[in-house]
Amino acid sequence: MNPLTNPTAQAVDNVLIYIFGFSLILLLGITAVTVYFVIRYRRSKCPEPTSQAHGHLGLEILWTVLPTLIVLTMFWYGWSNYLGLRQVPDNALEIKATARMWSWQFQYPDGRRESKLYVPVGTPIKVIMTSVDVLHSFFAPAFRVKRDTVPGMETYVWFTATEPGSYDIFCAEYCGTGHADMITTIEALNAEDYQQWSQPVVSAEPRGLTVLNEQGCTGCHSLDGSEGIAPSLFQLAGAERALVRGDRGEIIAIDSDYLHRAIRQPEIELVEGYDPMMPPYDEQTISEDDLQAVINYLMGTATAEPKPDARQLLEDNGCLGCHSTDGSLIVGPTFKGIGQRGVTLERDGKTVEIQVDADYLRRALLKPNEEIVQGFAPMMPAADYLSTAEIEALVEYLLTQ
Amino acid sequence: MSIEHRDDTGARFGMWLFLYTEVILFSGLFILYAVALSKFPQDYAVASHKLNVWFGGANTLVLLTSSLTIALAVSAIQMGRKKQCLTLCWVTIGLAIVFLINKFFEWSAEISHGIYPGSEQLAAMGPGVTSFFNLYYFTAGLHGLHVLIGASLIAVVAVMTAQDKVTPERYTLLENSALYWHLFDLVWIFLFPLYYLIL
Amino acid sequence: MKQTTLTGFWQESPRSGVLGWLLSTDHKRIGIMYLGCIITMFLVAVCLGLAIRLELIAPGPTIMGPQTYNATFTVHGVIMIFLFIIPSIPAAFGNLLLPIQIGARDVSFPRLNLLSWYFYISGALLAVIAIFSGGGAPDTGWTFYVPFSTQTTTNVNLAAFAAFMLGFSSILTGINFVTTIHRLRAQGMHWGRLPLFVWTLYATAWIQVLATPMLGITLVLVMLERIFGAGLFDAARGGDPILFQHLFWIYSHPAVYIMILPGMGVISEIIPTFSRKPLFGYWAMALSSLAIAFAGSLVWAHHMYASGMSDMAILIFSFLTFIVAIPSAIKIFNWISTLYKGSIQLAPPMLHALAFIFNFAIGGLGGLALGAAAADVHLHDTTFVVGHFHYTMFGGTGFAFFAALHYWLPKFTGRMYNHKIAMIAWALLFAGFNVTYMSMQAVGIQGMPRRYYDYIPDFQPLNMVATVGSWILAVGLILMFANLWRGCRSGRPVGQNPWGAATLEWQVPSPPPLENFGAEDPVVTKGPYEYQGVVADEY
Amino acid sequence: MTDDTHAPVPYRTFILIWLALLILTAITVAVSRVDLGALNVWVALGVASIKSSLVIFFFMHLRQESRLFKLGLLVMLMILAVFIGMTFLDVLYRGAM
Repeated sequence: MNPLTNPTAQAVDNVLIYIFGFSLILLLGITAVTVYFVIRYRRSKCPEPTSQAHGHLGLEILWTVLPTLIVLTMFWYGWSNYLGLRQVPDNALEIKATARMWSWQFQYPDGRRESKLYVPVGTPIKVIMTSVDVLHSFFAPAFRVKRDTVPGMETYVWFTATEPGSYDIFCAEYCGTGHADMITTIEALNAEDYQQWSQPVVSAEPRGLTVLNEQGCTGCHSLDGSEGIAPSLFQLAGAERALVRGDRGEIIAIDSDYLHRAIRQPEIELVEGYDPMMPPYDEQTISEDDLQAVINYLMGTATAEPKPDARQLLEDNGCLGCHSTDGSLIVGPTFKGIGQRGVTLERDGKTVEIQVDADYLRRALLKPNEEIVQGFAPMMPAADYLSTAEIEALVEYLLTQ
Repeated sequence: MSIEHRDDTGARFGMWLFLYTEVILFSGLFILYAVALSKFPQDYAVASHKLNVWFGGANTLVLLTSSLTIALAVSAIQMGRKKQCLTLCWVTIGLAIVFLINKFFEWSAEISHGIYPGSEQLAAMGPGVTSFFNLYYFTAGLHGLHVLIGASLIAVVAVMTAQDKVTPERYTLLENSALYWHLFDLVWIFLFPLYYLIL
Repeated sequence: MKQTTLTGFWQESPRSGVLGWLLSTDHKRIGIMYLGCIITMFLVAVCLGLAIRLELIAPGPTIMGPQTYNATFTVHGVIMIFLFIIPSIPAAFGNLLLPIQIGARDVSFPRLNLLSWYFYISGALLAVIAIFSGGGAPDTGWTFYVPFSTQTTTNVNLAAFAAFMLGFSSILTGINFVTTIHRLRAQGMHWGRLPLFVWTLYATAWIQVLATPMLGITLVLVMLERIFGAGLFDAARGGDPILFQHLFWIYSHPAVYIMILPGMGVISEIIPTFSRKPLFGYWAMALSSLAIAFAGSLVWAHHMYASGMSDMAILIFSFLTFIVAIPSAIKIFNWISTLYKGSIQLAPPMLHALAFIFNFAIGGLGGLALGAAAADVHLHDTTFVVGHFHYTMFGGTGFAFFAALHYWLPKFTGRMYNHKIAMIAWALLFAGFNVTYMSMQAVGIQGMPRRYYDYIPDFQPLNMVATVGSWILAVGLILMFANLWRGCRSGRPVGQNPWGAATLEWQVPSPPPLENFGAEDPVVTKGPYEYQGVVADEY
Repeated sequence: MTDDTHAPVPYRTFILIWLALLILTAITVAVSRVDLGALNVWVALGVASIKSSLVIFFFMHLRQESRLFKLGLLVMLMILAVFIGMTFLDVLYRGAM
């Protein structure tokens, strides 16, 4: 174990020593008296009992009051030291932590993200935590701190590292298959090293790899082909994988589209033999640019020509003024779920029902008023001023909404 | 058993104990309700207005009346008026059916408006309203289920009364069924203002 | 043993053959059926427990994969809690003994009693089916915490439904016992003459009635959430995941008193008998049972100090947790005082009872560390908690169950087991138990979280010791059950009172006849622990 | 056993209780139309409690039962209050201290 000179560990240890000390004395006392009685009053020596006492009020009061006093001191000591664990020193450095199955992500005030918690020695650290899927728990035994991370809620712990070193962080709240592997470390650096670490690095590392590490992907997916709880990311380009989609299985060759879907909506298609446990990564978590970088890294392709950013196009061209992305109704139909739904159209005075596909979306962009979704007015301007690449980007984007 | 042991007070006491367990069962849902109400007071008022007070009020009347008729039925059998007792039992069951039919219309109206657990329209109304309707459906659903069980119980006892298995000397079975029935009147007494009448 | 050699209620029944058992409303037959099922379930769960320990002998995979491991500890927990320890003493020994001890011919609602056994057996079957069907054995842990339990693809619904059924069975038993104790006491059996075992069953029965429904509704909500996506605990839909933990522990903390109180009752019977001395502080013992039952209902959230709950709640719940320790301490002091100036015979039941006091003291004292807010922050969700829990539940209730088997089986079979072997088995159990769980507590203090399939190398030495301890424990269990089984089949016949005890069950033949007492109802004239003039039968 | 049955309650009593319940229901509905702020819920609960005690003591014959029954009800209500009240120790103070 690591040396424990830090304030939180000392607060907890004092209580532990106090309670365990009392407990040991009581246990030894109880055991010694019992053993003595059993030997002293054994039947071979005392064939009949020498007392028929039914009780003694004074004794009952004594051993009601005495334990009460003892446990109340324990309670008070435990509570007052607990308060110390909750009151964060004013100068604390605040770091956000996000827990997910089964990795940690720490975000620094300057936006930098890491999967390990780098901290300067001597500065109090406040870790503000939340979870994106199920309950986890941030447990750093060396600092004696632990707190659950709860979806939809923020919790915190604080600690100060007093000596440089590497300290374990465990997940202490059961969270599924990878629970025991949801381990990372607190890297306590002395002032000099921390200064150096916190400099913005000009990384030679490809952006995609950085993102994979930052997001904790490598906690489950190996990069070297070794098997883990999730498929390895080794040599993906063009590799064939057996997928299960709903009840159907099929074999596909991995391409960028597939990777895109597999990260944004991992629960839809599963690699055969694996459980649907990967959380979806939305745009707040990995921006479209970063995602592209990851895909490029995994596919081994360079970023020759940047693909048009469809989301940006939607904003720049005012599409979002009429079409919501969250399912609410503005003027036109919402984009939410547009790629998966069937629509009823009015075309040439007739009503037809179709499933939305790429073809339909192209038509709807370029000649919007020839087919109108039932219940809406024919008022959308045609987007025929966009380039083919841009149209294709939009179609591709919308299909995945 | 060779020796018939009869203990009517014991049987009633056992029934009361069972009723306690039912109250605690519902209290789980009421705890959820209370917590959510303290979290989203505004949303709860908004959501409550979407429920139809007339349906709820009518059902309150129906349940209170059915509670009266079953209580009268117990008095009737005690006084040896078997025929009256039977009539009152059947009226109670009739009222239970009215209650359920009423519930059916109320729910189908709401479901047709897209208000049901897991619906997208509900999800769009925000977490407070969603939680109100989720709780409403599960509490009222559980209550409805118990009404169904209670009515069946009374039907069985009524048949036994007709066959003279429940008599003025031996009517604990009817009394216990009545106790069960009153309990769901009690639950509704709380359910009605909490779900239909929040301002 | 041929069936014909067993007399009493084993033979007397309105129906013969298997139906005579399956349709019997005799409390003793129902008790025996419970006992058989419970011991079977116990052995199944012990095997799973041994598998868990074996997996943990070294870091990394040894005998199973992580998913299997998670399912194993879940099923171990569900079976041990819901199918073994909750019904162990109340349903099995309570049914066997409660009516006889208060001088009644049966419980208040014999048919309800049989029904509750059917609920138990259906729950057991569903639990077993849940392991082998659907999306695989449940992997949520026995606590079914949301949101994990609503998201996992394994067969949680069926397991939760099984637990729901078992809860119902427990409620019916509770209703039956409360009513029986109030209504069916024999003439002269006033409250001051109730054996302590009956007092603890009474306190337990109230918890069963008032707390179990909360588990029922909680599990129903988890099922609804999985089936309809109700979102009652989903933060995005206005729910609160921590609220689930409140509802769950509102039942499950009092439930540990359902598990331990009857064990304390058993110990309170055995210690006076083998000291030939009245139980010291009868009323303190009786009232402390009720106090534990009541105060035990006020402390559920001490399982949640790290959950993100408010600090105000931690303050109050921590305070109350320490208060609930006091009645347990009173009990221990009174048991020891009963030994003072007695005439102590170290028969097998007595050895188990003394082991109970030692183990339970460790478990209880460990509970103090967990009740203190600051200390719990470090110990929560580590193997220290698992060790603590097993000290109270296995070292406590488990040993009380073994004590009860050794104490009362001769009564209900009319035959005695081999004492020497029983003592060797006891020594193995006691040693193996302490080695296993003391190591687990120690490695927990070092910081090893619970439910870990894999661990860092620092934790290995103690884990290895714990695994070796579990093997000693297993040998002790095999020896003990084999000895008891042989004793029941072909042991020496015993008279009606082999231990020289003073409660009513020892004043009827072994095994007791149908309806327990002859034509005349018993009239009680003295307390349960007055041994003057009571002579033990030779065997 | 003589203590096992109780005298039948006359129809008149039950009908009066029923009328009282109807009036109380009308009062709840009426009060709910007046904005009393947070008090609304408490008034509704108060009236519901009165209604339920009428049902419990008269319709359910608790008035005629022995002390044991009343004590049992009291214990249950106390436990219920504990369950609900102590849960609020957490809910109300989250993020406060």
